Order: sequence, then structure tokens, then C-alpha cells
Amino acid sequence: MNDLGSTGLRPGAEALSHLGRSVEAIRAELGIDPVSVEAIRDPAIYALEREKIFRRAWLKVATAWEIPAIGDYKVKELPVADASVLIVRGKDDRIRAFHNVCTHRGNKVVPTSDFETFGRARANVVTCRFHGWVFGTDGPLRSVPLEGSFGTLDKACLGLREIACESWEGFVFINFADPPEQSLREYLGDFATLFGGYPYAEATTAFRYSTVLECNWKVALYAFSEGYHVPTIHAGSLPGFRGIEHADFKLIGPHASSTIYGLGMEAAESTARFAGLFHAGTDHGPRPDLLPPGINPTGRSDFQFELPNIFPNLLIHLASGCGYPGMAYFTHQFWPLDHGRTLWEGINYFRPARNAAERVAQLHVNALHRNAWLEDTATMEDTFTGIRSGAIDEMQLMDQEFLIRHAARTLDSYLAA
Amino acid sequence: MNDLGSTGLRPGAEALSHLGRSVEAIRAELGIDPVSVEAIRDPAIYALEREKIFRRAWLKVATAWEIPAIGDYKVKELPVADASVLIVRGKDDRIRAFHNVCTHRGNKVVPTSDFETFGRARANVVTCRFHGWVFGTDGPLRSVPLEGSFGTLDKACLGLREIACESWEGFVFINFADPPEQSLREYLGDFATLFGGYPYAEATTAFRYSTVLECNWKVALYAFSEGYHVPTIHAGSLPGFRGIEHADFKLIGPHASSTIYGLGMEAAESTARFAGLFHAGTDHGPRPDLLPPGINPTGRSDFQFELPNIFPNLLIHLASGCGYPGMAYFTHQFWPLDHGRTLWEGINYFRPARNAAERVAQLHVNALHRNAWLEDTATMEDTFTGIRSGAIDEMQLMDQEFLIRHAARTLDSYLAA
Amino acid sequence: MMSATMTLPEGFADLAELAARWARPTENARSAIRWTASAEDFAALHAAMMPRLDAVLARLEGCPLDGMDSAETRLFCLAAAFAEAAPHHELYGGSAEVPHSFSARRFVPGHGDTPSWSTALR
Amino acid sequence: MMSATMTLPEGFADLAELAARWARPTENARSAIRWTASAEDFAALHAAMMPRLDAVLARLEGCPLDGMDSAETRLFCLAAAFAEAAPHHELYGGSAEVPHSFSARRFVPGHGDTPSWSTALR
Repeated sequence: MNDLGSTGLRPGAEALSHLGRSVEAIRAELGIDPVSVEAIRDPAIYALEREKIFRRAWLKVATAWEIPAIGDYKVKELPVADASVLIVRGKDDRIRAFHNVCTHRGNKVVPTSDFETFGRARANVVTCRFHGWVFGTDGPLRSVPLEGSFGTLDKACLGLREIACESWEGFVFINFADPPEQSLREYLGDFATLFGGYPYAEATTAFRYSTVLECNWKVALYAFSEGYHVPTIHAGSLPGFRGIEHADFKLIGPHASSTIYGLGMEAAESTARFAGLFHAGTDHGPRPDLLPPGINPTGRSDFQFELPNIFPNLLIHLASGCGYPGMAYFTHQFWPLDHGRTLWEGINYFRPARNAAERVAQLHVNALHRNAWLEDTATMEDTFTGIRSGAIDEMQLMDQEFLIRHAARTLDSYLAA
Repeated sequence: MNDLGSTGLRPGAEALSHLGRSVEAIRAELGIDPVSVEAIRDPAIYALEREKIFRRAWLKVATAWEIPAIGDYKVKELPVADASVLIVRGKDDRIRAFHNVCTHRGNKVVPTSDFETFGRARANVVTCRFHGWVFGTDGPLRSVPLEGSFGTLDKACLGLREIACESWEGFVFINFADPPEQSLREYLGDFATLFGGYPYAEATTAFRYSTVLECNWKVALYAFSEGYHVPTIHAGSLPGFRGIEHADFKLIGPHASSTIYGLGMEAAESTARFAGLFHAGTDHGPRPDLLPPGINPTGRSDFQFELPNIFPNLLIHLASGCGYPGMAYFTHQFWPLDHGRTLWEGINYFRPARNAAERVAQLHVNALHRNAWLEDTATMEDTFTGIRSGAIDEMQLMDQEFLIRHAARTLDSYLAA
Repeated sequence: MMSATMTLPEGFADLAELAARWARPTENARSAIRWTASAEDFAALHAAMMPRLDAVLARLEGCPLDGMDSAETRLFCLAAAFAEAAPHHELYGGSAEVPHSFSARRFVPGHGDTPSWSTALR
Repeated sequence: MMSATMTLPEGFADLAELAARWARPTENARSAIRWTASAEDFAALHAAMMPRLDAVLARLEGCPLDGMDSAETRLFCLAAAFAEAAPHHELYGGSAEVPHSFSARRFVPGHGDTPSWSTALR
């Protein structure tokens, strides 16, 4: 099942067969020993992670469809990098990222109170409220009140400070390194091929949740990186989700992926009715044919979703309507706020409802999945307390937890670099 | 009065006469100078206390009668030690303590939302909800779902992490040191003799109160460690409690004790009626004869209760029905949550009511005492604010406040060790 | 149970109105009522209950905690409310708060939602 | 808008009382109501709505999201409340909380105050 080189592959799948790993190969490559919890427990390691991972890796901060029109912007607060980042679509339709910092004396150009703030720049400029300095959405400093009163002012050098920003499939990434060691495409490598070609941009209806968890960011990341917990943690919201198989292990440089197969949940009475609405048409029904060929390469009918770990802090669960009824995909991100606090963001993506009934059905599936997330997040603060207590020095990891093992090794290699 | 070597002692009292101190002896031994408030004010000292006191001293965390049946457990959250502790009565009737931490990846085995959680383990096992690992109430890891998917798993070494746990007179103590420097009996020393032999376990009807105080834990401890405040603070709930005498000072290594004598309160009309119910029989009436001989050694008829300070954070006010009508004893504990936050726990213990009228009388006395506690706790946050303000650098301490002076010295000696 | 009957044992019917106002099974429920009471409420409760206290306690002395019928339980709940409320009339000048005290709302009784006749308060 | 009309589309007048109790335009408003509901409330909503669900959805299938009149919007809001409340009856034993879960109050929906019929949820 884990051997992607088997017969009966979908066209194009063999091109990625070098990513696949059998359980034996995973064990040989990543080892079977318990993994130290020190990287979770030690605040000094968190200080290193800020420098060597979050200031060096490509980080997803937006999607193109969040800021669809010229002048649309998003501000994202990233305490892990001591940064407030302005992501804005310029007059040339290009998306750029800047430090949201006025070059005059350091005030925020766009004031914010939440971790994410959306808005639209009128006349393609943003104006700092402190003294009225005006910047173009493409960066340059356009005007300065009482400019003559500055003894000297090299306006050409005082544009917004740009941050490297590139997109893949509509997902917008930034990189704080100047310049980054690799382009985004190089950084994603085979992952970009494995997940490429799906019409992500068509699933623009998003239900977003976030919460601040009192735990290290990796506790949250790891809890969402395996299917071993599904029969226990989700006994409430996903009853009968027992035939689950976590398989098709793939290693992709710093990234990794795997597939959840299964018979799905025993749908409750209302869920069955709402699912029926989705399954009646091709817009929201299961579309395994849209999956890139390296995902579910043998075309199994019990495919649920693909579960990758995109280094360092992004998951894209690609379902194409096969898992939760009507859902195209969902994403998670884990943003450290400090060593023991994490902003978790979960987003459910659907294709636009064509009528009010479809929206109601989306609200039902969204609520079910939000509830499953409430079950997931219940363990995280307890786990961090447990690890801090010193009661255990290692995590025991089984095969289905290989994404954790792989992420821990990648983290180690970044910190050692 | 403070000289325990005087004539007319109760049988057995002279064996503990070496603990007694006259006022002059207390002044000579502990000094008379003001005491610095720095240990209360400085967060760095709190960090030291966590390491050198709370990870080294024996801490009372439960009573045997809270978990009377096989499989009964209590979970106690102890942020001062970054720990969640599972205290459980095993199939062999032995009470053990464990870190409430799953050895798989660190989740809490028993989920909790309060500082204390009670429950019963079915079939003498506890099961982690995250992935279904099962542990015996005596510690061993019993079963692991999908055990074959772990490349290696030494189940014999993955039992719950045990914490040293010993009992004295039904009070259950733990010690985070591995191994502890002393047994519990050695640690309690003469205190175990002084307070030993009272039928604590027969007073199983408990009324418990707790609150989170915005103050350093020692502010709360010290406020409950002296009788000097009674005529002022308790003018409302204990009117006429004026003949109070705080005497019989005793030093017992890191612990200390003293006695409150007095004529008791001027009982209000209803209180007199309820007290009459208790005083009619021997079950709830004053039983000075049950007091261990070192307490009230001369058999004074105005004995109210014995007030010890058991290092670092426990008080057992032993009254044997002589103080508040019908009350056998009451305890206080002070658990640091951080430098400036404290969980206070107060428990009133009565012998079981033999009928509904006795329970009503207990509710009355319990309410009076709870109200007195509301008067006590009113000062604590203000005191801490005052100390943090820097307006004073020292506390002025009189003779009846010697338990504070002694506790401060004991703390210093632990921190210096 | 509380909604099942509003009766009191024979001979205590005169306390029915007081019971409707004050009798509740748990400390939390009784505290909530007490916190909203006026000096007049406390005085009225005291004036009505104090002369009847001997009779009430004598009746309850015949009741084991775990064997009361619903009328006895209701009398117990009224007596419990009086036991807790009396100091407010006798000592606190009719104030629902203990004077010069910490906020009673911040005290968490571990037994707050347990029926006060329970034999398992430990 | 919600206060302007309390009517439902023709043929759905039998759901008026349920709509008064449950129909709200946003996820935050519906969650606030759901968190105070009892097992009986969830059972009653389920018993009333489930037999009518086909008719409700058929009616709403004819409505574009950005073109509903106020009666249709109210029917939509009731259906939305049912869509979110049904699991509490069907899966959670009538509990307003998801059993063994993180506090739902700590989850912040980015769209929490946006009308749920908005076409601009992104």
C-alpha cells in the first residue's frame, strides 16, 4: 500500500514514485528510536528556532484570493520574527510584502489590533497616521508633509522595507532572509509537483478559526501531524471513523506527506442529508480526478485526504471533496508567540455555494470539522504541561507518526546549520 | 504559660518538653530585628523557591479518606513544579503518586480543568484519550493500540513516572526529589510525635474552599500564621473573641507550633442553639482528652486550637471540638501559581453527622468559619501591593508572629543550601 | 427532587412561604439567594425561624441524612439556609456581605454543587 | 434587518417559534444561543426540523446567496442554526459542549460577525 511503485498507477504518478517510502524504508531512513522532547521543553532552543528557522525558511502568510483586487492588503503580525508584515496587491497586480513600518520613526503604517488585518489601499497608497508619510503599494515613499523642514531626506532610499515574497498555486510565502538562499520553487522542490495543479484558487469560500494555545508550537504541529489519534480523540465527532489507514508515506526534502484512507464516518441523519446535497453535483461532490497524480496514485475509492507537513509550520489537507462532504481542502498553521504560546490557525476551504441551501450544508460540515478541531486542541496544553514537568524525556513514535519524526530531524538539521 | 517544663503536665507531655520555648528563648533564638520583605518581593527568589523548596520538601497533596476505595484517584495540578500529579489507590490498597503524563508523547492521562479533580479508575486502569494507551493504577503500561507499528517500544520502561509518596496519619505527601533526602517520618521529625495519635481519619466530613489570590504565597501563609490579628480582623465574625492568648511556642526543626487559648466567642443566639446540639454528646463536643499530650500539656480548660506551621506550606489547626463548636480540625495550604499568584485551600473537618440536625449545625459553624476566612483573605492582596510598592523594606514582627519569623529563616536556609 | 414536592413535614406548614424563598439543596444555590437578600429579608427569616428552631432541629434529629423523604429534605434545606443566613442578621447588621471582607464570589466551595445532605462530603 | 421582519416564506409558518428562538445571522450569535441550550432544546429543534429539512433545503436551493428577501433570509438563518446544532443532538448526547473538548469560547472565528449568507467569506 505504501509502495508507490506498484502497478496500476494513475498517469503521471510514476514521475514521483521516488518520494514514496515503505514502512521498512521509513524505519531505516528515520530510525525507530524514541525522540527527545528537549526541543519542545527548552526555551533556549526556541530562541535558536527564531533565528535559524523562522528567519530563514519560506513562510506562508496569505493567499492570492484573500486580496483579490488591486490595492487589497493583509497585515500579518509575526511575533516569532518581531515583525508586522504588510502583504499588498500593487497597481501592477503583483503581490509584495513589506515591513509594516514607517521609515520615518518606526510607527506601524497600517495600525492593527489583531493577528490578521484586512483592508484596501485607496489610490494605491498607504499613509502613516503618525505624521502622514505616504507610501505606494509597490513600496516607494511618495510624499512627506513639510518635506522642506528636513535638513536632508533621501526619499528614494526611504521606501517601505521589502521582504522577499513569492507565490505558489496562489499561496503567498515570504522569507525574512535578504536574500533568501533558495527561491520558493527550489525550497518546495518535489512538493510543488506533488501538490501542484489542483484548482486551489477555485475554493475561495473560507471559514477561519484561530486560538492562542498555551503550548510550544511544535506540540500543536505534531498533534495535527498523525492519524493515530483519530479513533480515540474523535470518537465524539467522527463516530465509526475506524477503518482509518494512514499510508503512502513520502519524504520530500524538508517536507513530507502521507495519505489518510478510510471508509469515512458513520454519517448522522442530518449529515447524510446535507452530504446528499453536495454529492448530487460535480461542483462539491468527490472529485478524485482533480487530485494531482502523485496523490492517491492507485485511485483507491476510499481516499479521504492527503496530509503533508510543509516545513516549518504549514499543513494543507487536500481532500477534493472525498473526505468531509463538500470540502476541497483545509489548512493549519502554527505561529509561535513565544516559547510556550502558539497562535493556531485552521481554515476550511469550499468551492462557492451556488445557492443558499449549499451554504447551509457548508455551515454543517464546517461546524462538524470545527468540533473535531476542538477535540484536537484539547490535548495540546496538557501535553506541554506534561513535557515541562520532566516526567518524560522522550516521545515514543510509531509508524503513523513519521511526520513528527521527520519534522524533528529537519528542525535539528536547521538548528545545526 | 509558655514554659512546658512546669508542673502538672498531662502524661506523656514531658517527652516533648524540649520543643517548648519561652518568649525570651524565642527572642534569643530567632532574634528581634525586623525581617526583610525581599523574599516576598523578588521574583528571582520565587524561581529559587521552586527549585530548592518545592522540588525538595515533602508536600501534602491528599488525604487517605478522599480516595477511600480501590481505584479512587485525585489529580492535583501543581504549577509550582510544572506538574500534574495523579494520586491513586491501587488494587493492593496502596496509595501511589505519578506524573499525570502519558509516556507516549506527554499528554495528560487524566484530563483536568480544575486544580483538583477526583475520579475512579475502572478495572484499575487509566487510559489516555489521545491515542488510547492504558496504564495500571500501580503504574505499568498495560496496552498500546497498534503496538506493532512501533519499530521499537520497551513497554516495561514506559510505565507512569512515579513520584515519591508517603503517608502520615492519613495525610498523603509527595516529594519531587528522586530520591528524597529523607523519609517523610524523618522530615516531620518531632512534629509527627507532637501531632500524632489524633483520630484525624474519623473526621471525614470536609467542607473545602479555595481561591486564587493575587499575592505571593508567603503573604497568605504569614497572614494565617499568627493570632495577633484576631481581635481586629475578626471583630465581625468573632465578636468578643478578646481573651485570646497565643502561647506555648514550639520550634520543631523546619516546623513550628503554638497554641491559641481564649474564652471563645460571644455566641450569637442561633450559634448558641447549634452549639448546644454538639455539646450534648461526646461525638462532636469538646474532646480535649483526644489531644496528643504535647498539645495543651497542662490541660487548660480554655484551649481553643493548636496552630502549627508545617514547612513549607501546610497548617493543621487541631481543635478537637474545643474551638469552633463541633469542628475537629481545619487545614490551610498555599500553592504558588507564580511569583504573585497563590492558590489558597482551606478545609473544615467534622466527624460525620449522625442525623440531619447535626448536619445543619455543621453548616452553621462551617459558614461562620468561612466568613472568618473571608475576613482573613481581605488583607492579602493589599499587603502584596504594599510590599511591591517599595514603601517598606522590612516587616516588624512581635512575639505572637514568631511562626513568620521562623518560616522566613527556614526558607532562607533552604535557599542557601 | 426540589421540583417534585413543595410540602414540608406535618406541623411545619407555617414555614412554607419561607421555604419557597430560601430552601435550596446546595451551598452554591443558597449563596446565590443570600447575596441578593436585604436586611429586611434576613430579619424576617430570623424572626420566623428562631422561635421554631428547637422544633425544626428536634424533627431533623430523627432523620438520618441518607433516608429523608422529600418533605423532610425540604425542611432540612430551609434549616440549612437559616444556618448560613443567621450571622448576617445577628453579626453583620443585615448586610449580605461579610463586612470588610474578600469577595465571597471568589471563594470556590469544592462541595458547592453537592446536595448538603450528602454523606460523601470528603 | 433581523428585527425588521419575523416572517418566514409561505408554507413555513409552522417554524416561526423555532426561528424566534434560534435564527440569527452570524456564527457568533448562533454559538451564543447554542451554548445555553439544554438537551431538551436540541431534541425539540431536531424533532421539528428534521422532517422539514427536505422542504427547507428545496426552498433555499432556489435562492441565490446575494438575492434573498427578508423571509428567505430568516429561513436561511434557522436552517443555519439547525445545521450547527444538529450534532449536539445526534452525536453529543444533548450536551451544548463538544465532549472532551477545548473551550469553544476560545476559538475565534474570523468570519464570526459576518452574515453567514455573505459571498465574501475568504
